[in-house]
Amino acid sequence: MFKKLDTDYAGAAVDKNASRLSVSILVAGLLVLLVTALLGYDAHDVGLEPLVTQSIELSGVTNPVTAVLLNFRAYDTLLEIAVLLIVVIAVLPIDDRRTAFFRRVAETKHDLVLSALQRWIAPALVIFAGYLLWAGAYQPGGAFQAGALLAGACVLLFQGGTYRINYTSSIARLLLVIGLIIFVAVGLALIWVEGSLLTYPLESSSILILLIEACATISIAIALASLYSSLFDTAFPAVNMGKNESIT
Amino acid sequence: MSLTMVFDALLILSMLTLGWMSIFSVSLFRCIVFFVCLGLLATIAWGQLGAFDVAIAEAAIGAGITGALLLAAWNQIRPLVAKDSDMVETNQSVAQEHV
Amino acid sequence: MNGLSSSLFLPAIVFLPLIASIIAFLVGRNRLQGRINMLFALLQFLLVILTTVLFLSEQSYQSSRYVIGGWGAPLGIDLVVDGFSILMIALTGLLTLLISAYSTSYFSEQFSSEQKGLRFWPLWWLLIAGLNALFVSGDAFNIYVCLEIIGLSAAALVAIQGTRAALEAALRYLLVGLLGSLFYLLAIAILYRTHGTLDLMQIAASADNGLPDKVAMILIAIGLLLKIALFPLHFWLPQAHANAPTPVSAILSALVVKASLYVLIKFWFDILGETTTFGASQVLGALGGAAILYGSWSAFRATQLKVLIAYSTVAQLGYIFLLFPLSKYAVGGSSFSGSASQAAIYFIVAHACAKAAMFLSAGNLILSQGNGEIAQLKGIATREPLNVLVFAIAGISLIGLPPSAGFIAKWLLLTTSIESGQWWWVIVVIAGGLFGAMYLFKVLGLAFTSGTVDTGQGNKQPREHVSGVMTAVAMILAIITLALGFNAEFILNISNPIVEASSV
Amino acid sequence: MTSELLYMIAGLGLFSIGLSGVLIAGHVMRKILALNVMGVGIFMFLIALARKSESVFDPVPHAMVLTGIVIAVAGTALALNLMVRIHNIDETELERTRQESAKPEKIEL
Repeated sequence: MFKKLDTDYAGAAVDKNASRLSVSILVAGLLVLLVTALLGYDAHDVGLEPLVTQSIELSGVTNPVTAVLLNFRAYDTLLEIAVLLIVVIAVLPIDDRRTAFFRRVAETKHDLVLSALQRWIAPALVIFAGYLLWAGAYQPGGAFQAGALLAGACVLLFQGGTYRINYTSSIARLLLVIGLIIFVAVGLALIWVEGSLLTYPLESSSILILLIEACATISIAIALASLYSSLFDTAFPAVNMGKNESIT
Repeated sequence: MSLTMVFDALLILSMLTLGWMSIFSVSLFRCIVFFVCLGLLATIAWGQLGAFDVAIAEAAIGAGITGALLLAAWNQIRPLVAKDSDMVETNQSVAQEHV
Repeated sequence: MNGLSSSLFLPAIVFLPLIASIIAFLVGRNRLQGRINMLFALLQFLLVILTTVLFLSEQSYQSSRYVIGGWGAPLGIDLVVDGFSILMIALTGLLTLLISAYSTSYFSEQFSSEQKGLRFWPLWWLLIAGLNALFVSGDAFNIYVCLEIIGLSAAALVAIQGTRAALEAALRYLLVGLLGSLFYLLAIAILYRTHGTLDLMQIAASADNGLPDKVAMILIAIGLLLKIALFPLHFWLPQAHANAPTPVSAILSALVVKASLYVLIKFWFDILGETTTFGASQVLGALGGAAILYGSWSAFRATQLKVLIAYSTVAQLGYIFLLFPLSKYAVGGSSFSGSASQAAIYFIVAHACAKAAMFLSAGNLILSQGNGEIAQLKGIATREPLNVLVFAIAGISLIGLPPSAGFIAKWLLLTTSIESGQWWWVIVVIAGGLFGAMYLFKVLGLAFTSGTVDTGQGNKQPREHVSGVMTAVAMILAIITLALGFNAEFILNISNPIVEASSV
Repeated sequence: MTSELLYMIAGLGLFSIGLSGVLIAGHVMRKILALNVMGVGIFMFLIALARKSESVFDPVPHAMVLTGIVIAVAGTALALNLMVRIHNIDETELERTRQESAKPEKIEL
């Protein structure tokens, strides 16, 4: 099953060595077990919904999902941003802080569709991302959605190769971790102020949540965009590192 | 059986089919396309279930960014030219273009 | 809770490595990098020592809680620490300090791997943060996030070498880890549906012997056994542990597999203890027994030094799984207490120290020899006497010969299996010891043989001089292994109340 | 049978489809896709159980799914990156052996 990892592009859809019969029997058995456990037993009647509704006034935001993500269970969200950072560190090329963060590469072929997309869609995406971030406090939206949209705008802008971001420059590094830094700093500062980790004071909780969300949005956007360009850009050293090593 | 139930059932059936096809389709490219479609249907399903926050995230991250990542990786691993003899030359010319 | 409480330090244990990783990521290439990381390792160690001492001085050995955000259990996330987790935290703190010291030398310019060090340090600290966060977590979903941090950073660390073998091992490790986490996540979803809470204590309080809880336990067991690499699911481990850089191999074998084991033990005995039965535990025990025999045999047949040690980890994990059949299963549910759990805890500590020592000394031998072929080690004892000595001490502990920590751990296992009347495990344990002796003496025998194999080729290879720090760290770990064996009563006295306290 | 229950069963179905995909699919990319399908199945289960009635939603599973989506994309990105790097090493290796096998022919000519 995992003994040999198949990387042959033209290979068969199904691994020849895997036993289809035993796998389908096993999976079907598991599915029957799961469905029986689901149908025969009732769910907990309310879950945590009443508790959230009860405490939402103290959370500083009115969107319950944002309240759970950035106040009640903010610790999970903090660790989740760390997960994103792990992948970025693993994927980024080693070090290249001499080239500037943002630079213009020589003019390439002019693509009408692409430039139209860049001109019209990308700014709209940026504005919509800002709206989602701002509106996340009281309606669906928030840092992750906004970050993903912003990353989409980044990808679109740098698709043509006219402009390029150097994701390993010092500025990019700072932007990549700014979300985590602010999150950790606010969390630890609140031990000092309120006596407990990530306990927001009632009067300033909404502004602190917005601050954390804004920084997280930037980090998530840059992180997702760098993950994309690590795969897309053939000039990106991380992908080509293997090539160089095997040649030398 | 109400109309929404019929809609739900159709949505679920097509999602299960797309789930299957996004793994076992003949070509990898089709797999990716089907997976992005699955993500878009999932967005509708989450909206249907009242999870609008998740629906936006699914559309942006689940279908959008994941789809872009998958396509970019596919672009890297697909064979450039089917003919074996031409392959070396094409590779070199492609490499020159990028340099 | 008045006065200074150990729970005050729980958030710091998680946040200090996080800050260290941020700084390591921002600083990048710098002369001071090694010193900064050593400073953080020392700070981390002091913090852990302080927490442990405070916990032990609280006499009651009761689990203490830290409430994040002031919300309290069902709504917010609580950090919980009990005897077992404080032991794991202390072990993590100790190994972090020693292996960090080793890594500053390993990733220095001397061995031309400074470039890799730039990627190593942030990932290393994130891995440590994930481990610590897992050990203090009291929330089922938080454990999922921690498992992902550990899985992703471990896979990324394995890939650091950049060779094809390392990349493939890392990819396989990553896919297996993701699969295991998904099983765990589905189990959490089912538990949340039935109990309406994510807090472990509250799940434990309302858990019964119903089908949903049983299914959740099965899913958790499958997912975590994949990550622990119990015998039929061990296929990914040898390559991943053998192809990683030496410090990473050490931490993977010593702690990362144990982290998943920690979660499994928590669920099996404490949280979903009502669902587990004697029959199911016999299955796990049988798999453990098979792992001992198969792992030892594969280790004996290995031709690469690191692959041998990795297979030895597969075998040693099998011993710890004898915990499951040897524990007492009452009608009201099983509990993590008594002599079986004491043996398991002792085994975890002993194996962590011995295996880390063994991997580090093996890494030194490989650096000195130029490659990892076992056959090339002939006569290396004359050139690297200290490292061979460390290897031998670690080997003695793994075989279970006196005086070593491994001996006491095995002795506890043997007496427990005789006490509980399950004599068949005695045979497995003794046979495993014999197999272990076979593969370790194969290496040691070669190392002490005088003269070198095909001298002409051997001299041509560039031999790097192993730095003093790297040998010293391995030596310290070996001494700790021996000390744990000599001071058995001391450790047992400490671990006894710990075991009592960790049972609910 | 309520539609939430229908969605939950479908979620378990997607989980099973993804699981069989992980176990028997050939190419690594198919395995990565299969893991993502498993994830979508679990998310569907969680979101369906979060709907307690027509207008009452439990936000905690929603937050869990949001966290899960981000973790899934992170894992996918790392796996794809490793896959592409392995592929590139293989490609260079293949090219080199081809060039090496081409050289002797020229000498013979």
